[in-house]
Amino acid sequence: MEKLTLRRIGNALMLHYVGEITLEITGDLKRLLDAELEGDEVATVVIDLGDVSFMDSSGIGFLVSVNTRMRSAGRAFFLYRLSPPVEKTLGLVQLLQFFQILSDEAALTAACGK
Amino acid sequence: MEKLTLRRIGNALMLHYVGEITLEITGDLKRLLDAELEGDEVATVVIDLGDVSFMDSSGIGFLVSVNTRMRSAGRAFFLYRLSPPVEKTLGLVQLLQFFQILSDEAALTAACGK
Amino acid sequence: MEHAAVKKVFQAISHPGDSRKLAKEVVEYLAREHLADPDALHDLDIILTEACANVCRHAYGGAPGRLEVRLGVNPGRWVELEIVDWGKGFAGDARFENPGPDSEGGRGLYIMRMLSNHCRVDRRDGENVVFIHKDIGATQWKS
Amino acid sequence: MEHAAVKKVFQAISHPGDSRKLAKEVVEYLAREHLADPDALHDLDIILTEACANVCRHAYGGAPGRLEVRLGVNPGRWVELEIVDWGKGFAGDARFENPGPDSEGGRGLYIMRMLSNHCRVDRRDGENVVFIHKDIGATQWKS
Ligand SMILES: Nc1ncnc2c1ncn2[C@@H]1O[C@H](COP(=O)(O)OP(=O)(O)O)[C@@H](O)[C@H]1O
Ligand SMILES: Nc1ncnc2c1ncn2[C@@H]1O[C@H](COP(=O)(O)OP(=O)(O)O)[C@@H](O)[C@H]1O
Repeated sequence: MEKLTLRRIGNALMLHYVGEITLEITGDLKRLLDAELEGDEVATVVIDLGDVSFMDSSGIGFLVSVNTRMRSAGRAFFLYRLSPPVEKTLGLVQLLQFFQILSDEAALTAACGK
Repeated sequence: MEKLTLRRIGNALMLHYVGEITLEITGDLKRLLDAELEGDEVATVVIDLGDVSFMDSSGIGFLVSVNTRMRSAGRAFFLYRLSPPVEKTLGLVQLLQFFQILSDEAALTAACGK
Repeated sequence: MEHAAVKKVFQAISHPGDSRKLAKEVVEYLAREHLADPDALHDLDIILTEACANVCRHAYGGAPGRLEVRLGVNPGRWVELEIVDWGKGFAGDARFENPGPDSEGGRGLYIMRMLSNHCRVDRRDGENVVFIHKDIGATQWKS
Repeated sequence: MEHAAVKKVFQAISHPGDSRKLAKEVVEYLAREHLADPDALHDLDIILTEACANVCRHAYGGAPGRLEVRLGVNPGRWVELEIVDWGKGFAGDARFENPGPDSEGGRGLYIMRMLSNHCRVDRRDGENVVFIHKDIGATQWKS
């Protein structure tokens, strides 16, 4: 873990991570997000990937698991800002169309319902 | 929850919270920290209270519980930067001497073992 | 609250977030209409937050329930607060002492007592009342 | 690795952190000695990280164990990698296909195949080997 910031904006939870997302930390991230989602009424999760310097397939697995969890509960899940290495990894496995990606701050603000 | 940042510095986990620490979020904070401490080898926890605008007795309870947990596992727990309202609340219940408080960045750096 | 020139009642349901909101609402009213001193306001904020959190956690066995704050103000002299619930009521054991440093809880009533001049818990006609009287120096009021 | 002018072996124990570190060590060596192009280096970084993570997760039933990377370089032409463990070995079912978008895992071998020209898994003499051959254009090398 390098630096993780969780921020609440209305009913949205915004997760921002600075560093590499690999096997080393995906377990931690899953546990933290589970803890946070259990706590109260989070309607939307946004993960900011703009400062992720490297991501492997366990990072992809983490994103897919959050997506599944949120969708099956009728909630929203978005990615925000993809760093070039993240974009490359997601592109390789053809998931750039699968996730909902917020392209700019206006889209972010709209998604957070403010 | 307003804004929580978790940062790893060596074996130390630094928790920084911006906002009020009251009953509304102490449950969340406990769960998040439990999740993080379970994950791997955190030898030291530092909680930065410099941007806490208000703290009630459930916040005190949270700090005491982290202290007990870390101490009983032979690990270190420090507070860093007390905002005036936090200092007042901890002073009221005579806990300013009880916790180990890092007074400046040099002390913080030393506590994080770097 | 015999001599209060101003009386006002605030109500909420005791969810964790709403309890804190109710405390803030009362403090904001006081800041707007009566009190200038930030320390006095902060003291009242803590007292109210502790008392409302107690209703949230203890009065209705953890479930949400009715929560009321009755405010009395004698401008230039004092503020009185009654934090009221209709739940199970205080057991005989309401302690106003500071527990040991390792204790995770049990500091709420102690804090309310420390920040006020009188602090009392009562049960009357099905209402559980935490009564607070706080004298506030003449210079701490709005002019 | 018949024609490799440069051969080098890197070793670690397959903890999650150490597996990633081993991948980085190999990539840093290549960046220092051979390759200039950041995209080629990033591709090799992902390949190595995926293969080393697999050893960490699958080879020894989740427990740590020996992990080795054998590097062959034919400067100006290609890089070859063998990621080796001494664990339980690949079952017959090693898939190199991209799983459905909802699948949480199963993308590692697919990624390795996509980023290389040849990718193969072998078991020989108790060693489980992921073999990678990656051609690298003449302009992507250090001059
Ligand atoms: N509104 C209430 N209704 C019933 N019991 C209460 C109420 N407020 C407080 N109490 C009782 O008084 C005890 C002491 O309260 P307090 O000093 O605030 O500490 P804590 O709430 O942390 O235990 C509580 O544990 C609870 O048993
Ligand atoms: N080093 C290894 N030893 C044994 N089995 C392996 C090894 N690497 C991969 N495997 C097997 O191949 C499967 C596919 O691997 P991969 O495509 O990387 O996806 P994932 O590891 O996410 O399942 C794994 O689930 C595992 O059963």
